[in-house]
Amino acid sequence: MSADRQAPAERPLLEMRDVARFFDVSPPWYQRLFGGGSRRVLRAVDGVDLDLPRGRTLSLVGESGCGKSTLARLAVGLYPLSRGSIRFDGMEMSVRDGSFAERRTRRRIQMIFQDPFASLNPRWRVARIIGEPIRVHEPGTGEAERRSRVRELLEMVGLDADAAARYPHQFSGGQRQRISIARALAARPDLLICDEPTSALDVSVQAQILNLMRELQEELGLTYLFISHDLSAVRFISDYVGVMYLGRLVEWGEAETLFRNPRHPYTRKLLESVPNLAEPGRARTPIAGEVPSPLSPPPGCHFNPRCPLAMAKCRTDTPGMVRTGPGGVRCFAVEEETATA
Amino acid sequence: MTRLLPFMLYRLGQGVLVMLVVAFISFSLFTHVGDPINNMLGEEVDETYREQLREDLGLNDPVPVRFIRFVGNAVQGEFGVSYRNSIPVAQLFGERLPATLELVFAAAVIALALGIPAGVYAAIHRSRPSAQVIQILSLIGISLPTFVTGILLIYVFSISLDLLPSFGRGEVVDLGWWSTGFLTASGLKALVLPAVTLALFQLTLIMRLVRSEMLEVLRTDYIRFARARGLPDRLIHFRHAVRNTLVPVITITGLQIGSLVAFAIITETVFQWPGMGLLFIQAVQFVDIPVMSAYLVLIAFFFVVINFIVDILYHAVDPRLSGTLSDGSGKGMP
Amino acid sequence: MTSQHPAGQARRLLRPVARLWQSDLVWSFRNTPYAVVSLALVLAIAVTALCAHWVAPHDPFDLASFNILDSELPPAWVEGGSPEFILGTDTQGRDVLSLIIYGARLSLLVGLASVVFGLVLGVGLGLLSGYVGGWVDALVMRTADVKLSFPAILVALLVNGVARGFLPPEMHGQIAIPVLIFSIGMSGWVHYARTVRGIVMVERRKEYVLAAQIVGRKGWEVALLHVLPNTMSPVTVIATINLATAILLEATLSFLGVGVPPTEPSLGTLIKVGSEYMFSGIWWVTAFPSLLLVVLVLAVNLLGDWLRDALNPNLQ
Amino acid sequence: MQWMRTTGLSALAVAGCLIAAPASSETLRFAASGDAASLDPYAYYTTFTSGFLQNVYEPLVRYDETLNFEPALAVEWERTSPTTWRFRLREGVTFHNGNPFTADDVVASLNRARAENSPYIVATSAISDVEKIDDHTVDIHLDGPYPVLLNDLAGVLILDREWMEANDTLRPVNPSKGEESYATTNANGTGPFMIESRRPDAETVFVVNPGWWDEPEHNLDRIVFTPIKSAATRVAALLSGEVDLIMEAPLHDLARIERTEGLKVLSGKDLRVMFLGLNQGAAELNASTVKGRNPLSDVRVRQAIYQAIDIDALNQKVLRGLATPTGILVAEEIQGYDAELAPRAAAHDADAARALLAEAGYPDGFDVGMDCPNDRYVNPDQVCQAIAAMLAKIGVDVNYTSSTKSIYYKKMLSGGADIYLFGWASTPQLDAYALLNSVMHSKDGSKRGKWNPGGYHNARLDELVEQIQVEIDMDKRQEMISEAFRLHKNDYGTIALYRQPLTWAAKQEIDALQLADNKIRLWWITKN
Amino acid sequence: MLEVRDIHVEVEIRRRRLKVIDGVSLSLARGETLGIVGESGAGKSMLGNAIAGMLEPPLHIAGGSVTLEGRRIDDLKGEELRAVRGRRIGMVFQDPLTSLNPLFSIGDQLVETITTRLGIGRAEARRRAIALLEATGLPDPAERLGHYPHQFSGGMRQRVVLALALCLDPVLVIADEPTTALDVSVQAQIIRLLDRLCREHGSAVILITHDMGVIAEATERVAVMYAGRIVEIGPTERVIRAPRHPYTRGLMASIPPIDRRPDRLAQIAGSMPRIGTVLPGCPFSPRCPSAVARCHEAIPALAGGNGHLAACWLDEAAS
Repeated sequence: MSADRQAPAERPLLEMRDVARFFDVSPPWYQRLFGGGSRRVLRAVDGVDLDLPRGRTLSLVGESGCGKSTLARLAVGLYPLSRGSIRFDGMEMSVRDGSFAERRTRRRIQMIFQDPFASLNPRWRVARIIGEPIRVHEPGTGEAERRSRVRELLEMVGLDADAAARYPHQFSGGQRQRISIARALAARPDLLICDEPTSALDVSVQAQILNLMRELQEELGLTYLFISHDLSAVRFISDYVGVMYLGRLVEWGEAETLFRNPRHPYTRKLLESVPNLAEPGRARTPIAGEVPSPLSPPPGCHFNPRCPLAMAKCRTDTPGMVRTGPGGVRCFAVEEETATA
Repeated sequence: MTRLLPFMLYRLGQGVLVMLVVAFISFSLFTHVGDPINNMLGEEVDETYREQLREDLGLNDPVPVRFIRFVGNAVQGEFGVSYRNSIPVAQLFGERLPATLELVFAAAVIALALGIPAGVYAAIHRSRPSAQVIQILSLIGISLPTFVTGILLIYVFSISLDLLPSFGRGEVVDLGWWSTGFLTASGLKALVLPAVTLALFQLTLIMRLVRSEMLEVLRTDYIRFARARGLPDRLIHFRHAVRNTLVPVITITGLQIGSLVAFAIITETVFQWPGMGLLFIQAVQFVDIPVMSAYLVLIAFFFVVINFIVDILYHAVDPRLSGTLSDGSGKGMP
Repeated sequence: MTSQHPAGQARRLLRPVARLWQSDLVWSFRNTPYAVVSLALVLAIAVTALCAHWVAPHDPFDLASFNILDSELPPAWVEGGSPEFILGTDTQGRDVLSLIIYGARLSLLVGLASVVFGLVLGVGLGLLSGYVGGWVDALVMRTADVKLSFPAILVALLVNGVARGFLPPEMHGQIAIPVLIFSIGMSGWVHYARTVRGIVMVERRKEYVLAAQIVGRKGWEVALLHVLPNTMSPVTVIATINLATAILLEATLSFLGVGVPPTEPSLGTLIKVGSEYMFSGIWWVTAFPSLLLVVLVLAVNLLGDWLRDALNPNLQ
Repeated sequence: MQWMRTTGLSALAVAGCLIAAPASSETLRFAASGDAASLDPYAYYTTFTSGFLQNVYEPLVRYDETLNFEPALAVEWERTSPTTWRFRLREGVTFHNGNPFTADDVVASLNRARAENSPYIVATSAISDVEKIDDHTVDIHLDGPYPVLLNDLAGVLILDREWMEANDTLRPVNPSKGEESYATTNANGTGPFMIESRRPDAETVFVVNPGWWDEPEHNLDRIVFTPIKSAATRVAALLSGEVDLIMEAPLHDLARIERTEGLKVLSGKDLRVMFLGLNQGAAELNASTVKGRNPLSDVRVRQAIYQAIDIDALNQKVLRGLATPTGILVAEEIQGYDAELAPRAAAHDADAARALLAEAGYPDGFDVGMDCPNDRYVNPDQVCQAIAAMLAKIGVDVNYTSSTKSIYYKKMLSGGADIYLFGWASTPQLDAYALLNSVMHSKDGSKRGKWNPGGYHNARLDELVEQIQVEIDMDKRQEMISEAFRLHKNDYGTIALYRQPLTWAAKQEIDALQLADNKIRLWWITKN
Repeated sequence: MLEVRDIHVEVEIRRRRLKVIDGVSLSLARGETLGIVGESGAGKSMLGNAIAGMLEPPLHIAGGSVTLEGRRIDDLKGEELRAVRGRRIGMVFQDPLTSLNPLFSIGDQLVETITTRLGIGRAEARRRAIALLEATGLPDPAERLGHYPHQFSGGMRQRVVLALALCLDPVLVIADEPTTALDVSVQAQIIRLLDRLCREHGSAVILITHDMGVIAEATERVAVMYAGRIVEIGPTERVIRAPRHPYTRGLMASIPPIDRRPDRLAQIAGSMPRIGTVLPGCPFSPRCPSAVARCHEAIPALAGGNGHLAACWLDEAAS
């Protein structure tokens, strides 16, 4: 499903090509000048290719430091790209010209955050929070109309209309996450970037939010980019899954395939490390070692020091993405396997 | 050291910049303060001579010329000659600096030696009435302007009780160019009242700062964890908590020492303490421009030096700031 | 909106008041006796001072009204005192009670105005510095450093000197108070700027700020609408404590001769002038203004203390 | 001219120095508000510095206990021509370093005082040349007739030529050029005391000069001087017994000091006469809403102001009855004083004052600015505020500004003040001429009227002043001075107020002679 | 070994006494691992702190008792309480970074604990510390003793914390969300380590977590808490496979399965009542899908056999 062969109608809503984002984390200049330190670059996201079909959910999973949140923020335009391009509905998003068209397009991408306590301005009433996107994007809207929109949105996410008059601190975590969703929906988006929207919630509340998200997707035809480290939640919400490790996408594909038949050794290990409730008392097999610092990732394939299948090549060369069906995997071992097969 | 040294060099460069700016500000400001001529000469001197002197003093030159002359000289330690005393400013400062530094040092010692324990006490026993009394008493101490406190202390300790001298430095001993009052009984006695007066304000500030920082620290997980390990309170409070409290306290205290130098202006006036502050206020009244400019540059220099020391202390106290870089993956994404 | 029952309407209007009354802050206030007493004292002093014109038995600015022959009368209850001058008279024959009422007014005015000035400047710069970052931040913070190398007294002396130098001598009388406000305000802004900057650095990474950016707010809108209101609690605390410091600083400056003119005395000027009489037995000239100043500064400080504790979520 | 006063005989003086000083081992500790600016007698022209230094250095002619001239380093003098004076110098006098005092020292000293940078050029401007006749005789040549040479010379202290040469300080220094002078921090005079140690602004220790030519009347052997700027602290130092004597004791503390056992107040009349200057020459006042005319230009208004002031109340309350109200701007001790002019020009009478104002066209009064220094003179702020209150009672609304002296002078001298408090001591010459010339003569840009920023002008008075300058017949001169004063008084050119009080306080055991010029003469102090 | 009887924890806010823990009883045998699971606000951390005597004012024990090895420890004060902490009960907190004093090297913190509590010399204490760190799997323990907390990764820090908690050989370790702050891959390592170390030291463990997966993997018994009460307690496998309380059932059902993708997750309506909400009946009744009238009127007690107890009127055992 390469982009150029796609007919316009079936074109993915979001296309990422070789997306990279580097952060300069060098010591201060005087440190480099007098102490002989050198520039250091944190390659938070390094060459990610992804397509996100309209109306579907793509999840990104990985451990801390893998770059999934950075990728989410790149998609929503909070950071400029260091390399590559992101196209949204055919429009190049790396161009920031402040034009009307650009702003209109940006409106169509909204975001839900992880921390339900930090994502709502504590000094604002809910009505004002949810009304803000309307105020910004539809400045012509009258007071009464806005109020009724807010009420509609609140109902849509399962809250009472009288919630509008209250402040965020009067709500529980789950309710706040609903308010967050309502605010995102107020901009009438096509794409929702969800950055760990349930990881701060209790399971019972997580279930409510996940259900709500799926309902809304069906109802409004939303497209989700879902970021999480929780594989169970990902399994439930996703159509497609991408696995990231130290800034690189190591494997991606249809969720069903990936969960049933993980190809990359890291994906396999990750799946194994999830405790299985069906077999209580069974110890998981942990991955050896810890995630290395993203500041100094191992050369070659970043996973090689922890990989049971690592070969000499893995320590020097970086494997490319091998396409397998609607997806791909970056692993020399898998490459060889496919080649011999 | 690999990280400390460049940082120090950087701070040094910053310090030089700060001092240049201060030198410029102070100098250009003082060109507007007033006319020193009337103070140098009595009323009876006639105008031609005044004009002559004004010309001689270079007061008629354009400001930039005077500033460049000023900086050029200052770099060589030359601040000119005081209009008021006809003594080179450097020499004047040499005589006055020890007095002020000893006063400020004594005040800082008092403030720290009493402020830190009082703050720690007030934090540990937050709900005890005694701690609250300390809190309120400390506030009363700073609710009166310094000069009133000073005069009150003189009234009580010099006049009524006749215990301590009301003015001056007492006998001083010359150690090379440094004259110290620390080595004689009368010098030490003379130090008490001014040092206490000067320390009072800072004492309260430090006490309150230590208290609130300590309260924060006492709530941290590592203190809870230390408790959970059954470490004695003494160890938890005075080893773990106090040390963590000191990190922010160092900065503020450093800055406070700067204001000690400034508040010494008042204390020195009240107690006729022959230091920089008294010199400065007399210079202001006399429009003794060389002394005023040099004073401000010196204050800036103090500030730079204190900041420098604070930075070093910081590194000494907090291992996170020096030594090897973290090799863990604890660092989150920006 | 359908027609509403008047009582219901009243209840609706009162609801925010009731909510405020029930809020944690007010509850904490109601249950902290020293805070209540402090606020009562501050309000009493402020109201009395504000109504000085009606409350004070004499007008100390009406030169024609006082007589030099009435000077140095002790308080009414002391032998030689006159019931006309309850707290006695000063060396000019002015009524000490009226003086301290008017003095408190001026002190509060100078204190408040300089706090507001320092606050606006400091919060503005802190917001700018924290939100924009980069060289703007560096510039503001280095300026703050330079400012810190000149402690409050020096700044005030400098500003005062410069203002007097630049402005024609005729204006000196009128500029004294604005200059005082400016110089005390100047000495306080760094505290606000640093605090606000610190908070802004934290807040601007918070998700609600990101959300506002994604929603499409411009940078300055985000800073003003979202970030600024969330810096206000600590700023309020600093302002309270700063008010006490400002009142004291004003007194100190009048000791150095750059305070308010003695014809329109503030508490500080009164104490300064009075302190010269400390040994001479005319104690009431300095004792009463000092007492009022102590009460005022103490009350404001205690109020600040309470506020800081009440607004600190960790202490609850 | 005959030999003038030849009281202090040199023989006696020489004998005096041979007799051992009265047996004593007393230390005197005294304090004043400021320190001597320098030990160099020619560096600053201020009262305190010259008073301080005359305990170390001596002039040719000095004042006796009644402020009359008496021989010091000169034993006798005569005018040998209208423009030449001859001075016979005292023999057997040595400087503190042992050098003998000779005519060379006088020549070098007077030349130093007349040098380009010297503030003392004012006191020596009449001198055209100083000539050594022999080792103990000098001639002083003048530019023209000059009546007050002795008055000038009484202020010029004599230094040792060899010492000056050895220390490269033959001329006074210019501080702005970074010049330092040995003489600033070192002293070598012929006076009764020698400087043992000195830390400027902190402490100066004097010890007795055992070789002083005059007979000591003190019993001190050591004097410790400490400047204490804060008046309260100065009083505290006396009350706590840390000092024996303080100068400039604050008036309001005198009662307390007198009540204190073992202490006493020494009060007297200062030479300085305080007065109010009035901005009468300008077209408009600076700080008034009256525009288009200047109320103070009207003599009736000035008189009204004069009569509005209740000088006795002012004296009693603000100055504790220690001041001496006067109607003339010079003290009795000053050459040119006229007792006839001393009474007040008009009595305090608020009604009359109001009537005068109405007559002048200000029935409801007017507003006006007033400026006073707050760190010079005795209780200036209180005096001015009290006056402002008195003026308010006749409808003159005063905008009062008090400022530190440097700012005050700047504003006042530039004509920015409408009414200003000012004082004139007529020191060091103790002659009325300087006052007439600087304060009363109209401002002519250079030499005259320098301290007349109010713009008082009277053509006749100007003329008189110019004649007084050169008149050497003392009787005629006095007549002219009296006339000038009378004119000024009738014009209400300034509002004369009072002679400032002079207040010292000391321990009971201190006996000190206090002269009206407010200079401390340590050689007349005994401690029992 | 550990016996908690009807313990109540209250907090006084605005002079109102709010119940945080409302009559919890449980017991623990030597070497046993008990999980306490519940959602935030259920009171599970408070329970852990109450047992260890680590409640901070204004929280306090308002009733009931805690007995450890036959001695009551809930009413201990000062020195006696201190003697229990660390020595009898070790604790592990959630965030390994904030649990360690940043200004002291880990060696300092370990040696200090060992010397002050066990009264042995520094050299010996150092040897012990090294041995302990080695046992936690920290590489180069001797060298790393001089390192500061910020020089360690999250997983390594939690190993240090475990060493500190176990350095005094406590009979009971209370681990409060020890893995929540860690990556998934490290979580498993730490759980295994905790398990192994406690077995080696013979310590019983109370593992407090919100993560059913961790409970399933690491505990023998589990107590499910809801609104300050234990609603179900029993052998882990039984509780997970056959939950008896509707809350436990709802909780289990709301966890998305890893091996399939249902169309919808079972969800419990509403949210946990806020602290201080006083209900006459079962605290879960407002959210309970199968609540009957009785549920709203009276609070059910824990009941049931085979060590599997539930507090529900609808449970056969209870009724």
